[in-house]
Amino acid sequence: MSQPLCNSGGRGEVVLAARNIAKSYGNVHALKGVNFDIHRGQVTTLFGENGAGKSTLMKILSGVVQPSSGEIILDGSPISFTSSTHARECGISIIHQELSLAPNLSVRDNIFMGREIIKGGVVDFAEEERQTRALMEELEEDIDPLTRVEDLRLGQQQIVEIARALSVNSRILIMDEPTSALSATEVEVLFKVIHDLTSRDVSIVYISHHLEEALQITHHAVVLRDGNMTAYAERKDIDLEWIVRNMVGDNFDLGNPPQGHQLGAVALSIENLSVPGPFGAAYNAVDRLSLQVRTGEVVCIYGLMGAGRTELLECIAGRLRSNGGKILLEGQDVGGLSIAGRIASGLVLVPEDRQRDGLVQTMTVGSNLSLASISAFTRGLFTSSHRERDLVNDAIRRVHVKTDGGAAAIGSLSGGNQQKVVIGKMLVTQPKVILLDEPSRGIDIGAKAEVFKLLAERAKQGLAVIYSTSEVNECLSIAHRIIVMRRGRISAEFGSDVTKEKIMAASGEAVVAHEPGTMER
Amino acid sequence: AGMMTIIVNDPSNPYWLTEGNVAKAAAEKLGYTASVSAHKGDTNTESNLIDTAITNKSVAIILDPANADGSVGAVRKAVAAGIPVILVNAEINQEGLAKAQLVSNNAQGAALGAQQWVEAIGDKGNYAELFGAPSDNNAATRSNGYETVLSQYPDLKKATKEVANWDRTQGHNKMQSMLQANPDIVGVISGNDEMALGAIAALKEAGKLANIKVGGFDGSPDAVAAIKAGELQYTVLQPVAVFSAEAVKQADSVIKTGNTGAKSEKQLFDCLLITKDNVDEYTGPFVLSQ
Amino acid sequence: MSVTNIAEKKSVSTGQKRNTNVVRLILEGRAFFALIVIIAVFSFLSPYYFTMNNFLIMASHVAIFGILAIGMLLVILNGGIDLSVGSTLGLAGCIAGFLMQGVTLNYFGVILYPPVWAVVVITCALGALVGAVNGVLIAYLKVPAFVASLGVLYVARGIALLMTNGLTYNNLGGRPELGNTGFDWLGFNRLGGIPIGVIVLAVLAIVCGIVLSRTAFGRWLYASGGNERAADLSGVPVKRVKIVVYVLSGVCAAIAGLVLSSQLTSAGPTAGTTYELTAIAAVVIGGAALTGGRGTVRGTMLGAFVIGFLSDGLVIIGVSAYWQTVFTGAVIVLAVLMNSIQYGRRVKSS
Amino acid sequence: MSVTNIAEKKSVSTGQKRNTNVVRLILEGRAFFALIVIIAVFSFLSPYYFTMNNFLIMASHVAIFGILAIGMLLVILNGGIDLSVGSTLGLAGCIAGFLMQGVTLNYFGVILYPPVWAVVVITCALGALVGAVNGVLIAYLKVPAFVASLGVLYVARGIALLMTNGLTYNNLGGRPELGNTGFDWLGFNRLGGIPIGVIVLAVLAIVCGIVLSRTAFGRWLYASGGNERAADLSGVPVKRVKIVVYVLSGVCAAIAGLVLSSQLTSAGPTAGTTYELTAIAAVVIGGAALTGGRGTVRGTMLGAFVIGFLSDGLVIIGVSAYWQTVFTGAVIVLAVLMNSIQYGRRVKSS
Ligand SMILES: Nc1ncnc2c1ncn2[C@@H]1O[C@H](COP(=O)(O)OP(=O)(O)OP(=O)(O)O)[C@@H](O)[C@H]1O
Ligand SMILES: Nc1ncnc2c1ncn2[C@@H]1O[C@H](COP(=O)(O)OP(=O)(O)OP(=O)(O)O)[C@@H](O)[C@H]1O
Ligand SMILES: O[C@@H]1[C@H](O)[C@H](O)CO[C@H]1O
Ligand SMILES: [Mg+2]
Ligand SMILES: [Mg+2]
Repeated sequence: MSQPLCNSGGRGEVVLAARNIAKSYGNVHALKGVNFDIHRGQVTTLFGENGAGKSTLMKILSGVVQPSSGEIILDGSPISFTSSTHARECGISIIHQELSLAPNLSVRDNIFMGREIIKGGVVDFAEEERQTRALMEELEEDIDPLTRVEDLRLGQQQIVEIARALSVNSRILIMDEPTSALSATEVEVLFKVIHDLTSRDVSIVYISHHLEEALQITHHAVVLRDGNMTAYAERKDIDLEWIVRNMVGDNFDLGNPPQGHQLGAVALSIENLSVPGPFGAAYNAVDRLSLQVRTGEVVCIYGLMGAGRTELLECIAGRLRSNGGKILLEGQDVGGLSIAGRIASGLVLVPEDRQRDGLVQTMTVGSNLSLASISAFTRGLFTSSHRERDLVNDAIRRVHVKTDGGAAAIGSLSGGNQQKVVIGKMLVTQPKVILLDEPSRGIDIGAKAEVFKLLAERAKQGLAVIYSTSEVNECLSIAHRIIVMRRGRISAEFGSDVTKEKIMAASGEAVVAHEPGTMER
Repeated sequence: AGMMTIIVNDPSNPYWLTEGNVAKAAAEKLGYTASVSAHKGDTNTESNLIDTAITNKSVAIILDPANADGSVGAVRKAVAAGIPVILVNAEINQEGLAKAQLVSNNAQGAALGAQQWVEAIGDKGNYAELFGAPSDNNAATRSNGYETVLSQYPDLKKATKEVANWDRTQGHNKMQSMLQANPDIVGVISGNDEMALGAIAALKEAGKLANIKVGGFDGSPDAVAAIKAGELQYTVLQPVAVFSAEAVKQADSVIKTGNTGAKSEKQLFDCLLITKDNVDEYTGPFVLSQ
Repeated sequence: MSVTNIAEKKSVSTGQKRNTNVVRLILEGRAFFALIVIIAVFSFLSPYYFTMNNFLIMASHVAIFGILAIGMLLVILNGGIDLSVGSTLGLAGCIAGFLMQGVTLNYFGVILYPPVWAVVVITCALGALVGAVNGVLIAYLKVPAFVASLGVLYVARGIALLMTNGLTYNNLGGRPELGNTGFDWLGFNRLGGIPIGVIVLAVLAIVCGIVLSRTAFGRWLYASGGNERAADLSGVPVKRVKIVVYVLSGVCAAIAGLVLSSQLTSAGPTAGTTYELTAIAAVVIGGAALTGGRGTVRGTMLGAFVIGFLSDGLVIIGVSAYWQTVFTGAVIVLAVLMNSIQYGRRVKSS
Repeated sequence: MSVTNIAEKKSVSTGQKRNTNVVRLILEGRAFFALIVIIAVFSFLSPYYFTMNNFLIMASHVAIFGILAIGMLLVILNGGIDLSVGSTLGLAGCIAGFLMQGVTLNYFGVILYPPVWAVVVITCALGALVGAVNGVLIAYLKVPAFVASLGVLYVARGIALLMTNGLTYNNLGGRPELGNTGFDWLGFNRLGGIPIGVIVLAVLAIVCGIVLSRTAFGRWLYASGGNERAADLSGVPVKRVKIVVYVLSGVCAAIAGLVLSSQLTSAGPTAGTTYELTAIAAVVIGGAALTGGRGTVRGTMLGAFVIGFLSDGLVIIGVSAYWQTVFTGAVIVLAVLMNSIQYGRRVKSS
């Protein structure tokens, strides 16, 4: 079935067309008759809010999900994919939004899983390893092919996912938010690879909530909204404003640091905090770090992958143990408290990995939202379902979760909406200090703005907010103060009037960008 | 004439299978319908089965009790519901509840077996014993019976004793291990045939069956075949076929006349010895025609 | 953990698992349907089956498994498994028997006859202790639940055998002159015509149902069974929940042991052998997922009744023991199969 | 170098996953350590323990569980469980016994005595069939593995009882004049001094080890056990893998049944009762995770030897039956506990 890469026609010609694709899940209409073209050797980017139907459309084009109606036309003739393997045989492969790797297997095994290279009846591991190494070189990533995937950090896992799709040599490559966990350096490398691919006539479909980033590489822009295609244009006709306008209707930005309120007393004070590195490691992941945040203040922590932001935040929240230093909440030492104790005293964390640490998949949207504030709707021994309902409905409204209601299964939400649930869960506990580890990962620009607006509002009411990000733009939104972390320490601290360049320089980004491997210490 | 409920231990052992089959045949011959069920040694299941017999309005219950102490409650329940209970094969530690308790004379049988065993082995040397399930009184009764006889021979020494729960596989494995620690034994005396047959397989494998003699208990068809093959010295036949049929007869008598017709509640049925001399008189499962 | 979650998430998003209330109702409806079929078939085959008295008797048989199954449900909701319940039942019965027969204190030269309520309390405490051993092994020492409870299965059984020397305690009726009567009341008597065992089951089921649906603990349990890491980060005391769950399972086993030994007025060390499998089967037939986080008391009770009503029915209509084994297996699979078929159809239609 | 660091760092930070090769080695080392301790203690307590012959005998006892455990390992790697192996073992033994005693074809008026190789093949085919039933129920009809195999446990046992009518097939030696000798050769004879059962175990272990580590099937198995959906999306035939896994488990059970009945030169319908628990315990002691995707043949073999060498050792030093039960439980927990403690310490010290 597999086709030669270049059979007929020229660059830009439509190789795959989706006509009137509709898809319903029960009474959720994820897609309502979408037309979509993929052009040879070019990048088509799909923009849209969380839940607009982007992933659903891509799953249909890659055979993972069958459409309720509509037609797919490949090279001019209609085709219906029976499975992802079938689509792969037709030259279409996909990088899934949510990682689909077997964590117990090595990088090599994941890349060749289901497509083993067989020699003499057994798997030719040496050859697979060689090819894996080559792929990693192409992606400029220093990952040993024999490392287990679960031992990689999220960004590296995403690289593996990308490498697997690349290894197929397909002529249409769908990338559903491939960069959500990647560093700026890694994104640059990926873009180089994409250029390479397009020059070899491979067609790319690209989805990202990093709009500027996507604008760098795309040839065509398609905007989805509520399961409909609302706009299409070529690169030359569009700019950021066009995308945002078509995506959410209004024009807006990520906001400004909240003004007009007095920063209060110190809410959270970190003194000389250290968090140990991995077992046997000679360094500390967080190294004698001190930081003070006042009520009503918003602090952003910027850093590259591996700067130790996650360790810092998880240690403050009580998940990791420190090996030195103090954590004071409103002057009280909370270092001895459990996670629950810290939540009760007003210190909460929105974790980085929502699938693994944020959501309980077996429970409803409502139960997830109310999980951290059960005592708020408990009277005596028993929970009160109407109080819970009020709390849940309020949270859904306040964080703008797109859902049928509190009783919906959490898995029926789009990725971004799931992220909002995780944030909402912590906001309804009425915290004094909220820590958010990469809160914008995977959420659309509208949602991002909403989240930041929400945080800014809460800050005005006296909440102390600390969030980490890997996107410089997000530093320059609502934060009063920007902390740059590097190797477990604060390498710089800026006010809100700083420039992108200064922040990046302080993080060591410029150096890393030209020398992958500087992370070796 | 109504339903007789027959409750045996576990029909996957030929001994209890025969017990159930014989009783059923006898009941049907007398015009009753009969249902055979099994408690597999679990007193709770046994109690449930008694409940069911009450529900089914049985006219009599023939029961092989699961446990000498543990089955008392179940029997009491049946009696309270006005159903006569006749116990077979094993006793309960309370008299005056069941109409009759028909069991083989385990002490007599054990003595019979032990004497034959000494005859086969001689009166000196180390030996091993395989012991049945400790929850079954018969295991201790037989072991004590062996002890009574064998302790009269000062040169016979019990080198080791293992619980093998009446089971052939366990008998095999335990025998193999016992052989490791006691390579010098001259004989094995077993609480039942299944364990003895397991021991024989182990001895055969070790090439020691010629030197180490095995004795069994029950008179099961497999054991009889082993005697014919010269692998087993003897087995003590429990007259299960006899007392099962007799139990049904007495139940019938209770139903019709109000008493069993026997002199006492506890009735012991003497065991018989099967050796290669009389093995040909074995005419059916657990039946020795004399 | 993360693995399972990712996997589960994926399946959710592709429409594999969608436990909306509707689906759950239908699922339970199916177990309910199986129960109805069983009752109908046996009522047709035997005139004695469909009588009030028989239902009460059968219910009192179900009680033993049902009580175990409630404890097991809690453990399974938490994502664990407790293989030791059968042994704990046996051990609890022996302890109760031991106490009812009077405790000789040599040092003081007296024999103590604890009153029945004290026997009940001490026995439940013992069950809790066994459960706590499981819980500590699993929650703090990180031994997989299957192995920890398998080990405890053997140890508890061994202790019961050692303490009784393989023998059975008899005559647990107590003696009026000693003031410890009333034990067999638990097993023999009826309240308003209903056997005490059934009432105990009903009370436990209702309490457990309320705890699961209306208390913080219930929510914690479902959450930590669904995603332990997420629950932990949301302030759920996951370790404590885990320990409590095994303790409760141990207590349920002890209660089952008390009910059983009072029904039998005797207590033997081998009581309850392999009951853990029946309890697990009841929970799973009732729609709970062995991966944790999904399941209800209602479903579990249906599961227990399906198994109990089936096996008693087979005896009542006089099916041979061998065929009973075959039927039991077939019905267990069929009852769950009906769920899956229904389940599968929905997925396709969606 | 940096890669490894990053890897270790991250995994510790989440405190959950740390399966580097080193850790895996230590884990297995621990089971190995448990085995060494067992051998040392018993050798000290009994002069008969540490002898070649005793090791061979013990190994031939281990063979039965070990063969079952290999099949179980495959199932567990796939994220499933197979409770039916003990029953399948019993049923396979009965089929073999039935065939060895000669099949009477009434229609033709002849009695067929199939040669031993045919008996072996037919019996294995039967095991495969039982496994296939499990597989279809689990992979296609979506019945949870625990329930499906529990149902098959009962059904297979029932069929064995029905076909033998509770009796045991005896004298499986075959008859020279009929050309079907050689069955007890399997159980009795030795090749180069090593019991055939042990050789069968070794061969199966080696073959299985190669399949797991060198073939595409092995990778599919680990992949679908680790993340079924990811495997499916990558083109791994997950359903087929699942069925094959249960078929292989059935075949292993049949082989164990053949070895056992040839050791005993008889085959009874209740052989193998509760062996499934022992097999699972061996797999888990050997370091496999019940959630799937993790485990090795080497570990499983160590687990089987730990259990077997312990229980035989207790018999050899003459510990009472009740204490044997207690010790078995304690050692199962301890063997796994040692893993966890090592595991836990790493986390804490970090
Ligand atoms: N398996 C499912 N069952 C029910 N509803 C679903 C399912 N999968 C997706 N949906 C719904 O379909 C809609 C589109 O979801 P989709 O994942 O395609 O959004 P998306 O555009 O990729 O969003 P994001 O940017 O957050 O990834 C959402 O409303 C979602 O809730
Ligand atoms: N001193 C050091 N030497 C070597 N590696 C280090 C050092 N400090 C941290 N690392 C590595 O950096 C990583 C820290 O990851 P962590 O998740 O804490 O960073 P982060 O800033 O939160 O980045 P991310 O965006 O990935 O969450 C680990 O993988 C660790 O191995
Ligand atoms: O008397 C019987 C037989 O010996 C049987 O073999 C085992 O159980 C005993 O009670
Ligand atoms: Mg998406
Ligand atoms: Mg981070």
